[in-house]
Amino acid sequence: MSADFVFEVDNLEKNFGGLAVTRNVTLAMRPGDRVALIGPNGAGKTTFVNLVTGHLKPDSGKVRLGGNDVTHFKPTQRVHHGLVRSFQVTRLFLDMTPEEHIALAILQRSGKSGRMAGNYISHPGMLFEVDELLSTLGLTAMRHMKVREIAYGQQRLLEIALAMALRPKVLLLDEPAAGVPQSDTGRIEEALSKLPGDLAVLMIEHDMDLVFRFAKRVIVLAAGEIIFDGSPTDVTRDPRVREAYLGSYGHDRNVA
Amino acid sequence: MQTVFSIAIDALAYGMVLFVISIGLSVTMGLMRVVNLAHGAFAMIGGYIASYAVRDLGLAYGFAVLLAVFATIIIAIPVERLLYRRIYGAPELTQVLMTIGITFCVIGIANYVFGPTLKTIPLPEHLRGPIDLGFRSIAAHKLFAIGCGAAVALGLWYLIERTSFGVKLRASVDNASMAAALGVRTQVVYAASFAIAVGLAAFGGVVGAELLPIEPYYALRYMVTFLVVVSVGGAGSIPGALLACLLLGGIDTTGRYLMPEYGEFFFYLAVIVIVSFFPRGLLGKAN
Amino acid sequence: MTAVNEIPLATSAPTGHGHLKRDLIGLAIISLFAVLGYLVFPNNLALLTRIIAILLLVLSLDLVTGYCGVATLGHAALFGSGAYAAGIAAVHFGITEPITMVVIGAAAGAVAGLLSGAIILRGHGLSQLVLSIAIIHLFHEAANKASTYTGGSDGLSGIAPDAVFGLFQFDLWGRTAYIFGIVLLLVVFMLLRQLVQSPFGMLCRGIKEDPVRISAMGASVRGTLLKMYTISGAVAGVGGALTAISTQVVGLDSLSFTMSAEALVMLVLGGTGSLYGAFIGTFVFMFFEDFVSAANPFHWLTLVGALLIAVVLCAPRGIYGTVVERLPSLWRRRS
Amino acid sequence: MKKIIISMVAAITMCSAATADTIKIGVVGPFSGPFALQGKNFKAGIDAYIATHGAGKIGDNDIEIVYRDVPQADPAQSKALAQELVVKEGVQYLAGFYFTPDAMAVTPLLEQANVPLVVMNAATSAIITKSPLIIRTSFTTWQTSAPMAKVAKERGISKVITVVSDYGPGVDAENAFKTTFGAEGGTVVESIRMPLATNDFSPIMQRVKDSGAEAVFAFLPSGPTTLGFVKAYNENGLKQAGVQFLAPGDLTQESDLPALGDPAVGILTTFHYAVSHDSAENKAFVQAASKAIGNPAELSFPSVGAYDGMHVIYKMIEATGGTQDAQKAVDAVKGLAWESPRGPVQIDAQTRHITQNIYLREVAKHEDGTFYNKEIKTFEKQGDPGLAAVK
Repeated sequence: MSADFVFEVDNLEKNFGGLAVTRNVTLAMRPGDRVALIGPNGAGKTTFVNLVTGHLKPDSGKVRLGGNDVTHFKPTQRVHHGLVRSFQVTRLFLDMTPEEHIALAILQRSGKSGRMAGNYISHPGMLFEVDELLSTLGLTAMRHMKVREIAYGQQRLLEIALAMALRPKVLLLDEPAAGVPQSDTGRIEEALSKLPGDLAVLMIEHDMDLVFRFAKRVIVLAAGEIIFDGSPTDVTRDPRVREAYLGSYGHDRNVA
Repeated sequence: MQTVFSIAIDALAYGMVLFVISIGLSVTMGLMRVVNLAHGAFAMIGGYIASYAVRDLGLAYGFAVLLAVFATIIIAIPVERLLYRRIYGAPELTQVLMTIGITFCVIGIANYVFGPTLKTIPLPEHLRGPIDLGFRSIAAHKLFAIGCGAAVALGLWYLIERTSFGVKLRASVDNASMAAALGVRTQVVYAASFAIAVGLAAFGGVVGAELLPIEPYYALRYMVTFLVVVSVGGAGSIPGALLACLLLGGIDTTGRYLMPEYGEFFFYLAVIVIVSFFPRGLLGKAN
Repeated sequence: MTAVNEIPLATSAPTGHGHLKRDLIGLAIISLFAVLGYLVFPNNLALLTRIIAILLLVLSLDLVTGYCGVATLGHAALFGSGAYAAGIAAVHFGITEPITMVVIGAAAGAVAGLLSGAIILRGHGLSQLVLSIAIIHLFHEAANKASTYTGGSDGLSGIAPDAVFGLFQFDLWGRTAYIFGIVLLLVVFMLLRQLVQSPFGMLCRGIKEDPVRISAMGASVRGTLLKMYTISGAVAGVGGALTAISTQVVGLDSLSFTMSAEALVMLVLGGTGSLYGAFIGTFVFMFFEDFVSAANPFHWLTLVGALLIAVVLCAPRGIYGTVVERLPSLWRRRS
Repeated sequence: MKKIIISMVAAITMCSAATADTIKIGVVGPFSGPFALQGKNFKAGIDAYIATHGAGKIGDNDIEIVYRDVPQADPAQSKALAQELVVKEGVQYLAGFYFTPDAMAVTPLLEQANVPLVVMNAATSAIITKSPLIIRTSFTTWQTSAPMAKVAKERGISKVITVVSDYGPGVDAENAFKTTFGAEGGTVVESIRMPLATNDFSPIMQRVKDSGAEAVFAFLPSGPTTLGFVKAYNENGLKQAGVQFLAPGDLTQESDLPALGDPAVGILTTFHYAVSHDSAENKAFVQAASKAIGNPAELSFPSVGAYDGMHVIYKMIEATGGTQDAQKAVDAVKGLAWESPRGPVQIDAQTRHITQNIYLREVAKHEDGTFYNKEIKTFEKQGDPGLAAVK
């Protein structure tokens, strides 16, 4: 509502059959925010992401980007309005090179991906921007290799680079470090720290160490509801959060 | 009213014949994930063997059917080992290329061995001629085909849902490496289900020969029909295939009665509508 | 990680210039073969022209199947629409200028592509195949029904194209038709090379590999594929128009499932996803068919079947695809 | 430009013909594929003629047949092959052609190539009008269908339903019957056109039953669908109900009869040729053709079209002495009459189509259990009434 919020979610509701999977979720982010969204398994994080990106239709509630109501927009239109996501499992084009990936994203951003003539290399400023992004993420050495030939950690970096090439205003990072060997997580974190300062980032993550180092604010989702929204230092002390996590672990243990 | 009943009976009979011939393809496509365009070729082989057995060897119809089924399976075993095993899990286009190649070969060989003329499978006395249903008469062999369809549907359902072989088959399909780790010999399971599919094709070829006569181009002529029927039903789903056959049989028969000159339009428009709304087929499972 | 450093940067960066060079080489090779064909088979030009027309169909199929991953057994619908449009324009509307006929064919093919694309793209995998089969049968029936315009099963005859530029009459040896076809092919090939290397071509390859990622980048998957289908239709339509012009007759077979299936077989035979694969597949299949059917017309089907099986067993990625795969060093140097 | 090319062609081909002592005849037909049987019959008819007429020699000239395969109706392929036959093989005569579109595709070539075309099967009336260099030795669907309307009338049938496959020849048959039957004062109560790819004919038979017609006039392409149609006619009780089955003879071609079997007995057809035709010429022909085809059960009507086609070509070669002059060759056989295995025939000087007897036949069973078309009535010297319908 306030003009300086770049991303707002108002009273979002979603039911599958009779089951409420998203209940009255409200949150807002400003440019430069670093927010982590956490929650136990089955808390409804995936559903929430799908509602925000537009792959699911909410039963009620609103999603706004930069003050515009995008609730009824298609996923691709939301991307045009500055909402970009990354994937938990890399989704890349195995037979294309990192350079081509970035170039495609840049072309898409600038509305030139439908051009049927010429080559991306000949576009003015293109190679410069590609160089910059690849070197920021340390991918320069493998720019001409096929993605299927490079290591998974580097694929994760490329995933981030791809998102950045789209110059989003709001970035949804879905477990950016998932599946990456411990030795490589440092490089992911480094990449995250280099994200533009005015970008609002919402990161969904399980790795609490990463959450604490990255986020200035933590939101906890449990059973489809936001049960906590505050600073990382407070989150472990919150009784509802403790109950949501430990309660479920306790329950699991009983079953086992 | 009488006409409606009459059309309904025709539709049922046609649908069931389609079912008996196509269900084997549903097994290969749904459970083994092979787009087997050579299905009709195996049905045709069955038909030729039965025809030869009845006309030239003078065997009784029942024996000829059994002989056709088993001989076709025996012919198919080396084909499975040498050719099909190479395309399990391959891209659809590769499977299409291979199975079209097999079809071409079978057609060429059939043409060479049996000649280009039509081959009939003489029916036993009690299946010949019409049976009076009161309001109309119907060919006895059509009733026989309806019965065969019902028996095949029940038998397959029992095999897949109720026997340990069915459990192993479904496990192998869902996750081959996991099933293998649990001690299921997946190669054997695949070979066995391929044999069942081929046997069903041969059986269907023989039972359906009154409607779809046996000649060398049988394998190509009806290929599309089989593929369409199975896809509309949902590959791998027996009730789905049954439903699709009855539905498409009904649409086809009614269309040909009401507006025969637009018969093809009805059939294929129905296919487009159904597949658009049910991309996995009527009762197909999500992968 | 270490492996990464071992692969040297010797793989020179592809530049716009390098692409152009490769295209010119491709163009030169095709022209060379065209001249060779003319000199070596001066009495088979009609057949060679027919191969060019089919090649245009296979190239068009490669655009949607090879570059976008859409499986279809109904691509002759686009080809036949082009052929009939050019033929009907000539017979019923007196438009007999060959280049105009090609343009009409391309336009009709594009419309047919848009139409069938809109339906086929509703499905995935197997359901795509089935939808495409249904479409080709509907097109075929429609042409059969509209016999006033299409001649129905008797075929549309009486197409009498003018001389090209008013100078080059279509002659008995098929020389004009052959050169006309070669020029069309070269133009189409050049345009398609541009297309597949353009940003749009890259987008299509992306869709083939992962449509979800493409839509997450904000591009419309359906819209892009529809565009490609329309372009593909125009290419197939040019092929159809070439048939109508060079043979002066159009039959229902040009809208048949058989022709669609043969085109797919030729493409997979050569190798999907590269224009050269389409070339090789078409030539190998057509020559094999012509050679074997002339040697023994009574039993050639068996041999064609055996060829297909052999290709699947020995060259699973198609002839061109497998050669490229087996000669990685050569390929690296060239790309 | 065009004239120059024509004269060039003429010059080249003429001097090649003058020196060559081998005369080539290009035959296009379905030698593989679903219609391979008909192509086989072409070859059998041609071989039979050559074997019984000088073993491949006319005077000093050797005769060579060059076969080209068009498995299914495919006019573009047909034209490309015909072109190849003319320019590469240097054939002086084109012959064969099972399907109408394939023949139509070739007609624009003839004048330029200076080559006559002898149609050995394709049965649409209009073909012959497309070029003055075409001669047809087979039949047209109009020619064989129209007499059936007279038969129906004679037998006291006044209400008929027509059922045809929905493609060119089917529509021809329907029009031929309707026109003639109407002129005879009968009524066609309903006309059904069904798709070529029809497997189950029960709904069609239901329509026939509902129409209240006394007879059904049917046309389907010879082959697998015929079998289903005849079976459906029996099984749906139309035979018992006394609905007479009428058709042109394509439906009961001899090679399909063993498969059709008992259900076909009693079907009335009109056609130009039955393998069982009783004459010395036919006995000699059947003997030679059976030997050529291998399996006598595969012998069918296209063989006689091919046999007589060869007769015409031989006469043309004799008339031109082996030089290539298409117009002279065609002129030489206009009005040619001879005794064919099918009976007395003549090439009509006006239309260049064959005038012949059309026979009414009934499917009957021999004592040894085989089936044949028994000729029971003759309509003498029938031309092609279909040409009147061609504008």
